[in-house]
Amino acid sequence: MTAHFSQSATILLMVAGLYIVIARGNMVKKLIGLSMFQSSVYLLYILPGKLIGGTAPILGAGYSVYANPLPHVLILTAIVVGVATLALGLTLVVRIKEAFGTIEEDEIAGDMRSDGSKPGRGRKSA
Amino acid sequence: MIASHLPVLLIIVPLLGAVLAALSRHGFVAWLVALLASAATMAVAFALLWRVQAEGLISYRIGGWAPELGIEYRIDAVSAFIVVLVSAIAFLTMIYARRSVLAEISAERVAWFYTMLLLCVAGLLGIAATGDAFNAFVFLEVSSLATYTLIALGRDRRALVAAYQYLIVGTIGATLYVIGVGLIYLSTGTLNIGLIVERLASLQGSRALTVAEAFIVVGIALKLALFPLHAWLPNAYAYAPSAATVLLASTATKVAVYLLARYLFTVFGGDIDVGAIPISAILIGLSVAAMFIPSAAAIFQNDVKRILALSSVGQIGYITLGLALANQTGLTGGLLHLFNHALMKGAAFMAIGAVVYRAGTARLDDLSGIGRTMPWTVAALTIAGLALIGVPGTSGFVSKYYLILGALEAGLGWLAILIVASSLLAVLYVGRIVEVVWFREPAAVARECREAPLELLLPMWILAGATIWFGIDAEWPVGLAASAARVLLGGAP
Amino acid sequence: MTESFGPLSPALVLIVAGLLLPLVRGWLRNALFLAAPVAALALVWLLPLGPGLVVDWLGLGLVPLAPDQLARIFGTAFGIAALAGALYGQSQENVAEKAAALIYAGAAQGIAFAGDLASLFVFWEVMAIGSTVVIWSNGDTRAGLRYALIHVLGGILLFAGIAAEVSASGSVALQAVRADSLGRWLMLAGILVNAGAPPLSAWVADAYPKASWSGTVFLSAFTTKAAVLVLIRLFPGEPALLWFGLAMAVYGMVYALLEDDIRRLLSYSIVGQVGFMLVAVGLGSELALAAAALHAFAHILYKALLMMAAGAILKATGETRLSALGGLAAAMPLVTAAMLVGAFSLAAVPLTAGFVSKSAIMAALAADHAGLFWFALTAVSAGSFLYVGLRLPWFALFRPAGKAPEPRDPAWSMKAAMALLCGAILAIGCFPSVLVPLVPEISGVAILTPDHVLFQLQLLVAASCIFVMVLPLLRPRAGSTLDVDWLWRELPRKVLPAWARFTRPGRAALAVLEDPVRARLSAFSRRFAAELVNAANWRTGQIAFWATTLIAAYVLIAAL
Amino acid sequence: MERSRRLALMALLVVLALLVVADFFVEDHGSFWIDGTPGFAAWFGLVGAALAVVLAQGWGLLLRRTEERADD
Repeated sequence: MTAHFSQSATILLMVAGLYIVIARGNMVKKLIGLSMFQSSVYLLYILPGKLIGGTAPILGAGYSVYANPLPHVLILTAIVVGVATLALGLTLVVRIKEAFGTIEEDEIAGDMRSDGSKPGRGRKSA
Repeated sequence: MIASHLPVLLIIVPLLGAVLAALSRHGFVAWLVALLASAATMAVAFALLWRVQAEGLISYRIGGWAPELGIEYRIDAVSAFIVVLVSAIAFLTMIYARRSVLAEISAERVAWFYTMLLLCVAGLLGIAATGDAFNAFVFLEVSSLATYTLIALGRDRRALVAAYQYLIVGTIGATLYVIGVGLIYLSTGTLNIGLIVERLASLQGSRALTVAEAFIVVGIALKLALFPLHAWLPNAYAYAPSAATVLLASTATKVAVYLLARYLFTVFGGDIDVGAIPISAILIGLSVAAMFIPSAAAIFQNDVKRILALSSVGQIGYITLGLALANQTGLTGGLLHLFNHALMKGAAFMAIGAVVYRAGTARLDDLSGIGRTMPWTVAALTIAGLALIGVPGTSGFVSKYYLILGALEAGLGWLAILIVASSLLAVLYVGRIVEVVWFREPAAVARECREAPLELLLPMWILAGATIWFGIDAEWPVGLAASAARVLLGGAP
Repeated sequence: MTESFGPLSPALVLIVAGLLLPLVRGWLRNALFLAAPVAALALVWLLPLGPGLVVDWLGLGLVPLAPDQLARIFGTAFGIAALAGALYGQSQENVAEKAAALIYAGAAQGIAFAGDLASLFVFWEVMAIGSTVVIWSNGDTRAGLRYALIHVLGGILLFAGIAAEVSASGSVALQAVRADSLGRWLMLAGILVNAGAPPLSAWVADAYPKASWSGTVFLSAFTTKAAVLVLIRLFPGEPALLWFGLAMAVYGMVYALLEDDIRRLLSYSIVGQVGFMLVAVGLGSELALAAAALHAFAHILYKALLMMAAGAILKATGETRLSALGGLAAAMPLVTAAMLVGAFSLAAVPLTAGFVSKSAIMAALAADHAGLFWFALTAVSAGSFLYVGLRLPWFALFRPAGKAPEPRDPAWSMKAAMALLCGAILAIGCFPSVLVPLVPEISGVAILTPDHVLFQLQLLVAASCIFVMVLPLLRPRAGSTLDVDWLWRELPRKVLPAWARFTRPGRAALAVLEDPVRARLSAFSRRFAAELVNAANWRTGQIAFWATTLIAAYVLIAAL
Repeated sequence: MERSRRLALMALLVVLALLVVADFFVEDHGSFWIDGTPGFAAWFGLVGAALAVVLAQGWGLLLRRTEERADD
């Protein structure tokens, strides 16, 4: 268990985040779950780059063992993407709250259904 | 000099256009910038296609870094095919967008709309052009973030929910993809697709690789709305602004299909069953389900945009079926349908957008007899509908013909019959639309309408005309699709 | 010479004219409506016979225009029908119907001239679309949709058959074959659907009377006869056709004898007459095939004429039910004459076109010693005279009862069209030798010989005796006769409630036993139905759940 | 049977009889063993038409209904 501690943490974050997205109806909670899910990816990339006894990736004499810098760069990008997604998602939730008066997906579902299907029976909505 | 930088120009031009459009803050200026940028992008794309056809694979190293460290753009017959399709549709969308957007989006947001449209195009082109797995993820997210915004700009408040839903689902999809890429990176130590292919050869049977494939395939399947992961799509397309719907329906899922094809064929090898997993069997099953179930649901809808959106899910089924068949003819059919479907759905959504522009509604009940007052618009919609059915003389027939040949070639006669039988459903949902708009007595809404303005009709009829043209003279798209299929199956570009 | 006409086929002329028709207005529209069939008919004769031009399309050698003798026979018949129909329909206001009618006629020409399976299929589908729009434009949606679905089904069967045939033989050539493999059976089935063969013959009488007074004229001419043409090309001498044909002949006669509505009666009689043609195709000798083509030719003329007369009655009285009509002869003498010529031709009265073609079929049957079919079809002929030559004119035109409408002459164009067809039918009937250049095979057939004429007259007079004898039995009654289409038009409506009633006691018993399971199942099915109507209005979590499930399944399978 | 109908029937039967008589004076070219005999078409027509009526009436008794089709 301890040997694969980092992997276990990664998987735990991944599964917990996904579970929140699936099970929670509250839109903000969903976004939090989504963020956790994304964080697991950061761990997945960065952890294997760390070498025991390695240093920061500085070019210079005497340093032969150093952490791989590439994952850090990649994950910086991924974090930016994640933050942007979260920001956009929260903005949308604010607008949804304004438009529907709620951020519970179940309560909005009825409104999404309107206008459906059977010709002539659709009901107008905003 | 410029010629050697074409691959990167493909992305820089729309990106730069997006910045300019955002800075302009003025609707018309932003539109002009978007139009010029997309025209230039299209020119670049055609130049690339021409060079690829002449010289084969084009490799471009960003900043001159070696592929091990930097990002490489690789344009081969497959990417060129997609790039040309996306940029051409984007250009037509820009022509279409001006009037449509003025009617649907409040003035102060118009500039942002074009910014997002260009960002979306840049992202989509980037996915097709890049040869770097992680870079593809970044572009995927660039286009997705722009798409969420575009959808949320729709007039209906339900557009917000549709955008939110797509944001969650799209992010999960992209994250699953990047997890898969991470696993590959851990196994091979590189993100360059060319190098991955080289190094994977020695890693056959690795369990990490199998899991990576699972994550990548499912992640992309979410983005391309493969049944049963399609549920975000209908509402997103139905409530987005018309111009955005045109672009998304014609290009977004298509680029995701490209990405899937890249991984299935180029990365994981021509034999798409890896390990014990019968990917092709799963994909065929899901494709067939997509051909039938969402198409059946489309029959019961009352909003024309939703009918067309659900039909898109069905049509994607034909495309993925082509991938799953994994033989030259079937794959050609799939890619050809990708191309043809972009044209016909573009025309259909442009037509219904024009109807919304004049009539203010896309509800079928309200559109009785609108063919009398908007004959050209509704005629384009009808042509697109006939192509969706696969009527001979339209492009839809040619692609279905190749798919059927592919299925027969693979020895799956029953599949060939299912392909044809699923057209029955298209007959029903297209027939319902055609019957209402042409043969019913005009309702109040229809009587007050006039024909759509030329700016909307022109791009719509270019696409509708192409649908007919490529149904009769199919040489060019078939040639493109066939050479792309050859490249995917491991042949020379 | 073919090259000099290039792609200018009769089909193309008509289809392009049909597409252009909505764009022009006023007298120009009517002129185009009339000029296109004339041009097409002229092209049918100007195109020199011979192998057509091969067009390479995606590696298939297509021959969209291959004029041969058979194409010329059917092209002429289709051309005359289109011309007469266009003349007749001049006063029709509905432009959608007119445009669709031209496209429909063009597709029929395309089928006649198609030199390969692929072009044949293309025109086949265009024909289905054109005819559907003709029906639709009169406003009956449900009937139009039923018609469309039947033809899509036929198209699918044909397409599947062609695909199998092409993948087996690697060529799209049109060649005579036997139904000896699955693919060929599928092809045959697809064609038979269009021919109105059982079990799917009900669509003819269901759909055709739903078209407008002018639309039915076009419908009566093309679809079924085009199917006959394709059968002649693909399945000459196919034994199964003999039995299909006989069944259709009997079916058409029985249903026509019972039918009340004139246009439905005539639709049933289409099936019956196509049955005669199918028997001849099934025989397969050179004479029989020529006779089938000739009968199709004659049938197109007289059935169009009958439909015109029926349309004129419909237009004048708003009614086509025999039980509500009567005594029209005095009010509409011209229509009466037209109906009699058409009816007598159908019944093969000497000096009409129908007599020539039916004599040819009978001669072919005799030459092949197909005694059973000869006697059966002779009896059916007598029965056919009963419904079309006696029952129809008597109850609609001559019997004193019924509401006699104001004498209202049909428009000049309608009269001209009927006169044109009457003239053609009588001319062919009086001078059968004019057909010899078109159908050389019939030169040896005895037609207007004394014994033959006498034979036919005896048959007809004998049938008349029976008619007078059992007249009350044949009195038209309002109503309908059950047909196979009951299966998809009414059965579902009846079975569902009955099934619910039938299973109620069982369900109650089961409910006690396995209530929770059943409740969950029914909840599932209800949710599934709602899902379809409300498709894709899923919660976000559901989609995420499905994605997770897919990955899990995938990884699980991989781990095993 | 009302009078006019009876008269018509008589007339038709007379015509039929005359036709049968005429049949004896022309040369018949029968193709099967019976159809060349004089008067064959007359009796075969009677039987055939009667059979057709019987068949149609029987079929009508079974499947003819007085109401119009549900959605006609």
